[in-house]
Amino acid sequence: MKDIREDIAWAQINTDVLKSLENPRRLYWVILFVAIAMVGVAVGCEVYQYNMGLGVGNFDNPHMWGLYIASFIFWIGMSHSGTLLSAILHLMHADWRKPIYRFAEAMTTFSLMTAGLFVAVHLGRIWQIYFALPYPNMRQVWPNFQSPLLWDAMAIFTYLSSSILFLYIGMIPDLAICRDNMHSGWRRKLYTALSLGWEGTDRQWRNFRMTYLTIACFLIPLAVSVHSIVASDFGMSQQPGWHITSFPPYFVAGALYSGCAAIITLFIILRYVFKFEEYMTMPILKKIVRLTFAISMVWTYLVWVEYATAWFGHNPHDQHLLLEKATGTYAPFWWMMNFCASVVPLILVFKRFQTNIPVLFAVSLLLNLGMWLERWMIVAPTFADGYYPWTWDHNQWPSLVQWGIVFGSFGWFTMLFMIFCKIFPSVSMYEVKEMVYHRSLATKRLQATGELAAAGKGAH
Amino acid sequence: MSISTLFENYSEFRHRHPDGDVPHNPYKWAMAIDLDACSGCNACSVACYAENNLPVVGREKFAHGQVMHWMRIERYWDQDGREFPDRGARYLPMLCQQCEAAPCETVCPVGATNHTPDGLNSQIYNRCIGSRYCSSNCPYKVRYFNWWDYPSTDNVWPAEMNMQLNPDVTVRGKGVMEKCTFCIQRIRGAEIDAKTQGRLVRDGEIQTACMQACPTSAISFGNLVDPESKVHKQWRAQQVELDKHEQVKDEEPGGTDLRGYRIYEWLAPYPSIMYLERVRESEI
Amino acid sequence: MMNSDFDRRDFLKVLGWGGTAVALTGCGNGMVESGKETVVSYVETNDYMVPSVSVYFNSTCAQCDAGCSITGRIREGRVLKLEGNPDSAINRGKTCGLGQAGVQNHYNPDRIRAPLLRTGNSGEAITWEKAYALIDEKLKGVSGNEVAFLTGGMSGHLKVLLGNYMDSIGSKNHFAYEAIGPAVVRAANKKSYGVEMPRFNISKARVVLSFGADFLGAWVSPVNFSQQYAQFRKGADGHKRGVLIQVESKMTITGANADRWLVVRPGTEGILALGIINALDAHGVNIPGDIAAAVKGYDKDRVSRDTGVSAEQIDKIADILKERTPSLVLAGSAAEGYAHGSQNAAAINLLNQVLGNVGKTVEAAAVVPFPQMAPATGNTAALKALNDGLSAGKYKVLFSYGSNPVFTSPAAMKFKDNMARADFKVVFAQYLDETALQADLVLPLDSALEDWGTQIPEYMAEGAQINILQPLMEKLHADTRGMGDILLALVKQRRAEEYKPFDDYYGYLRAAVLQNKAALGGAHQADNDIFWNETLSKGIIKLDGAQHASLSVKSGAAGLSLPEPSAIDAQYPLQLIPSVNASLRDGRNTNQPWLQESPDPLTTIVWDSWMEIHPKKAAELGIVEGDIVEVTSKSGSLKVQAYIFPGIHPDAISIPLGRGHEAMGRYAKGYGVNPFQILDMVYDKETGELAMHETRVKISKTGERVIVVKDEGPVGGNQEGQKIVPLMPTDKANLSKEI
Amino acid sequence: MSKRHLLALFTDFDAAEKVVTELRNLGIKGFNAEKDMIVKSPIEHPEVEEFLGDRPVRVQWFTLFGAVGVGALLFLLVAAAQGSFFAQMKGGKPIVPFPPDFVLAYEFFILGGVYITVLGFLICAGLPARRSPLYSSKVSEDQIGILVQSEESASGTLKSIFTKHQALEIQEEAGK
Repeated sequence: MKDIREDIAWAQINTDVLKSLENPRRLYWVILFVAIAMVGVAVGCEVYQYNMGLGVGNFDNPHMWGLYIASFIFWIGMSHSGTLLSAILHLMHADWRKPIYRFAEAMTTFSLMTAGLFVAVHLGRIWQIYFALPYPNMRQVWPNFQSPLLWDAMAIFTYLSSSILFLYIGMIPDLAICRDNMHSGWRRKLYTALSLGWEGTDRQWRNFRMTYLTIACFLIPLAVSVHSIVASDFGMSQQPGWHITSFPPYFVAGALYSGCAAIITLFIILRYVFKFEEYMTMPILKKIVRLTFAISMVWTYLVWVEYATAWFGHNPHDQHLLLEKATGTYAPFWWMMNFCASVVPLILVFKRFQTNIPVLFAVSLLLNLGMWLERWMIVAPTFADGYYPWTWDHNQWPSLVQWGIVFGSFGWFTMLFMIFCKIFPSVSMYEVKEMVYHRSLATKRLQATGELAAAGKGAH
Repeated sequence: MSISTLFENYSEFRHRHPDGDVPHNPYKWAMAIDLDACSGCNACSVACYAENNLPVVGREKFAHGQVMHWMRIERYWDQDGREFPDRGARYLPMLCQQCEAAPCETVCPVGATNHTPDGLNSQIYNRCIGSRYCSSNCPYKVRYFNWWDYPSTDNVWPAEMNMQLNPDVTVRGKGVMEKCTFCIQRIRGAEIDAKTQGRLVRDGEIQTACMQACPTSAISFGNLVDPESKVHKQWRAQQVELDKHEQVKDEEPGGTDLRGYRIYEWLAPYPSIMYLERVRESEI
Repeated sequence: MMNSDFDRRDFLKVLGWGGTAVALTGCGNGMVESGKETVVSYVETNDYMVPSVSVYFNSTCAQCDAGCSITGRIREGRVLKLEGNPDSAINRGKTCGLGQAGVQNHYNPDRIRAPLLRTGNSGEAITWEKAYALIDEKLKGVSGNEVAFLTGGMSGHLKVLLGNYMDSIGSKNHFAYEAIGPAVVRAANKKSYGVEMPRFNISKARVVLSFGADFLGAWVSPVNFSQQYAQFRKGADGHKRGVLIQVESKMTITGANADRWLVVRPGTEGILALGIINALDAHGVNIPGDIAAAVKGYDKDRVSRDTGVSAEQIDKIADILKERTPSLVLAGSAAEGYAHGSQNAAAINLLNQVLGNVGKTVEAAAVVPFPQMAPATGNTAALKALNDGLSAGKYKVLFSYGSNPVFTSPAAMKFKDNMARADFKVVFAQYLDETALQADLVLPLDSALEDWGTQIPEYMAEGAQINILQPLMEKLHADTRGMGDILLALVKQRRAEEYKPFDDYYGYLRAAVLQNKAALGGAHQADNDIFWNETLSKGIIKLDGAQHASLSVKSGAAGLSLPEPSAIDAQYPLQLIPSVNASLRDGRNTNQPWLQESPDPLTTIVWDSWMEIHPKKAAELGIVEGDIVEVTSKSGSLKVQAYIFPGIHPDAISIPLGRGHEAMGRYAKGYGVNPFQILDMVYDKETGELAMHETRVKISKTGERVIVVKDEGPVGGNQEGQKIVPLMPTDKANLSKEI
Repeated sequence: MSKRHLLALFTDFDAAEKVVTELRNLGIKGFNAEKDMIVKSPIEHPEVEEFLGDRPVRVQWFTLFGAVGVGALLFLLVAAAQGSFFAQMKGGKPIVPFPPDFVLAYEFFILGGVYITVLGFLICAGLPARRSPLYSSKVSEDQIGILVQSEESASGTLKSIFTKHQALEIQEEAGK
């Protein structure tokens, strides 16, 4: 099982990565066009819904929220691992992060953008969405800062913009590389502009290091707060099944979980589409897989804490709701959710599967399915079996319009991601260089102590 | 904005609703509904349709649970496993409880639903963006959302029918939340009259549409602050206190012999509607 | 309220133009008589017509025959809402849902806009002149007794005018028809009390024992009874809270409010009544000898065997009736709907006599001292007579007003076909309903909110009163006419000179009222105009001095013979109970969407018909909610969704009346089924009334299943152990401190 | 007196280190090693600072100000908005409810921190900057560049030192 070669030429790294920006393979186009088609579906549904009203989604009283909110939480969650992992691992100097953090952060940014769309799509009067912004106006009407939804908006805005900055700052040296290697066309102009005249001087590097470190430090509490706030959309309400103390950590764990699963999926896709076997190596994959497994167990624990709270807490409404989930209309999905998210990951304990690409691909998809269902199972059953028995409703089923938009959102995400990978280096070149450099130094020290047979020629 | 107004407002509205030391003044609108008198005839509900421009959604949308009745009559059976319901049914007119600490108010992102100084839970249609968080958080599920654009839907208000629409009440378009307002158009009308005549609203001056129609006069509505009002007397006679979520009388050993109660009092939304329990003759 | 003396007609014109202006801007339909449009701008309206300020006028609700007085709220010339008129002794400012929907009858988009003449299968719009001329011409050829006039219940000056018209054409064939009127009970009351419709003092009673009288729902005068009921529950003048016992085979809304709801085998109400008398005798209540003798056979065991009511229950009832007086016993539509309905009613009334309620809780009602205006109550016997006549070809010309026999008569009666035998059929209608579709000439009527008239309710609450109908706004459609105006025009064809002074029905009415000013309590008022305007502004003429009819109690159980409960018919094992829904009644109001969407109080079903069946029976037949079942009687069959309903006798099923229209309008057509169609033609032995409950049916699953459209949730009427509607037994409750 | 600019490229950090230390120790006249010497490298490398002598980083002060200042400012703004604009009375809650405002302040704190830090970075690192004429794309690939600025007189010695240490390439340009 081979890892990145320590003696790989730095120039080689540049050329390899820059190749991923050149003319795409057919596979790339296929993926891109499928994605765009999916987006088309969603846009169609949304236009229809916009004109007719949300009734076309087959909402009703009490089923006020549906797949939109469920998917919103899903995408927010998806966004987490990216930045969080990148930041945490950066602080811990885990060098295996370096080849993969770039696309992980891109994933964060784009899934956040997708999540934002769901908030808009969900609204009854999307054209009035700006009412939720704190803009000064003659009537002196301001949004209600007590509403968790508003905290959401604030947190997501902060998270999105910070993630983009983090991604961008970390990319500047690479953009300089691109600038130096592209000698014509709009790309050159783009890179020249974006690289801000970076020359890798000592002064730039010094401040760069400090800045990058600081933002990383900020991002960790931020990421945690974002999903706790999403959790408080539910936790702050009085409804059975939502009003649960363990929700914030539970949501954060779920977020990391689905994020890691998504990283595995994308890791595998990129590895093939852009031929990154050299950099996205098995040892790295193995590390992510183990991390994912660990988090899956944390999540499993927390979900059982939730059930336990509902069951042993003396609130008959919560108990009833739990029973309904397990036996009622939603039972199939609820059980599938528990299976996908708690049982499936057990496969990952077997060493031979930790590097078995096909298995991992399937598993990662199942995990994400499970996590999407989990979000749905948080939202829908509470509406079906709230406090008031007269308005219980077990017959409501999301219409094709809702499903269409959810379906399309995956296309939207893929589209953005694929376009990103063609314009920006999805593997961080300068950090891979650092990685191999430091590793080779380490080896050299060993050689110096003469314990190791002479091999490798120093820095390069 | 100035710092002084900031502090004035802060101290003025610092109290939590409901609050003993800072009561509503001069008005706190409330209801008492006698379930022993209520016969479940639906007159109140239809009257509400007439007064408040409620759309008739038709069979299909009703089947989808998109009905808009602000006032719904619920029919419950005794659950003692008898072959026949030989004690009859139990009827409950359910409408917005105009909670003092309304769960719906705090969660609205744009502040489209607020607490008015006279103790109502107001809904501002043209501020609402339709996030539906309020309804999600309502324990009684008495908020109704405009899933469709009813004014432009066939056979909701076709020509001529639209001439019946009450000019004092907005016709709601798609995408906004709505609910019982305690017939706020009537309340405001009376309050303004009273103000111009330099007096307070008299008890019985305001009748909500449901109360006015009710053939058994099961519904009474009035100002809870006014010690002379019927509602105030009823609440006091039943020892139900607005700002408690556990009534003293309920602690009495062997339970109370008073009928007054509020639904989901223990959730502490402090509803403004007191119901009087249904009574059944024990000798027959 | 306005008493000032300006000319109402002008006022209404102005009002009307205002309304027109709104209408034109509002919905853009030209409702103004062509050539007369003068749209008055709001800046120059009359003083008493201020934009955005409401004015109120009193009139009378015509949604049913109870005669509640209403106050209409009018703004910008449009009537917006109807409230009860507090001055009326009948409804005291209250209304029912049905009454609230009156505005939807008025603004209904499916109203007929112009006279329609049938040419082949299509109708062509013609002018009124042409229509009148046509009627005149058609009547020329035929003799008076070849003309038949079918109406619903009628009263007031309209009835007088109709009488005169019938005289003028020398016809005696006026048939007053009500599909679901309490005709048998009327007859029975006449026998037992000497009056058809006495006053029932529910509020004074301490126990009400009702045999299928749905007095909170659709029986006689529900709004009045509901108010009395509230009093009765509160325990008027120092009494304890009143006790309501309801005896019936299918739970009505009244049954749903009873302290004790007793399910009896269909048709055995009378037996139970006699059983109770017997039990009272046993409990030492003093019973006249002949009655005691007559009920001797009805001992507890037999009665409880026949009726299914347990013996101890009968004892309990006897007890409570004995100790809590006065009580009130009511015989309602459920008891009367059988071949032996008269006996049932008689037996039940007998209970009132035995308990000495007559004169206390059953009182004589005040009567209006104008017999020719007194209500002509309808019945089904009249329809039968008409139908026989038609099938025998006796009638060449048929007028129909205020009823819809093609919809409300049993299909077995073949009324539709027999109607076709008449050469010329004129139908006065607001909608193209099933009957109107069979007509040769359809004459569009004003709505009750546009028309003039007087009405005398059959059930008089306290003092006698004459109700005034007056327009609450200008006509909505230029080419509709009030029934009064039409009759006047018709009668003028015959007796022109006699009716010359009255250029319209309004004039006739005004003259007629002023003629009897003194008798109508206007003696003090010299000025006719003032008196007239006062009368209109009140909307009610109260006749304080009016006589009360005297009750003549014919006690004794003579000729009281109740049949044994009929044995189970193997082929048609179930009894069909066509239930009367408080808001839809016999189907004349079905095209009002508020009523379609207001859930049935017991099943919460909307916009559709259903078959109620007891859980036990359903389990037996493997029927679950939403199953489409075929209900077959000897006379026909229909398919309807099943609803599992505990409040019904296991050997009976129930389908509500009023739905299942094939015409009438967008809100009525195609919703539900019409159980009238499958009723067997069984008649009450004494009165010859159609016995509505005598139809026996069999049911079979079709295999289809639908989701029942209803308001209740998946757990139905279950509170899931929460304190939502708790129940407090009287021995726990302390009602004394209540306000 | 005009200045001269020299850029020399070296294979790796070790080579660069030798050159830098030498230049600093020699103390050539007309050349200030502390001010006139810039090292350009393809990767971020702490050792560079060590042999280059410590040069201060001030980004963290921006961070401090941003986090605390912006956080506090926005918190006050929200509180003021609730208290002194259109009063939204929420049943059961005071008009300026602190728990929610603290949640928001938490986000503002981070928001301000990140934004101002980035601003600080641009200022401290002097970005965006015009590219200096002496630049080789090799630097962004795998070579270490040393850019010096000196008097005419000193340039000779500097060049000789570079060549002595096997500079792969030496670019020079006459300053204005």
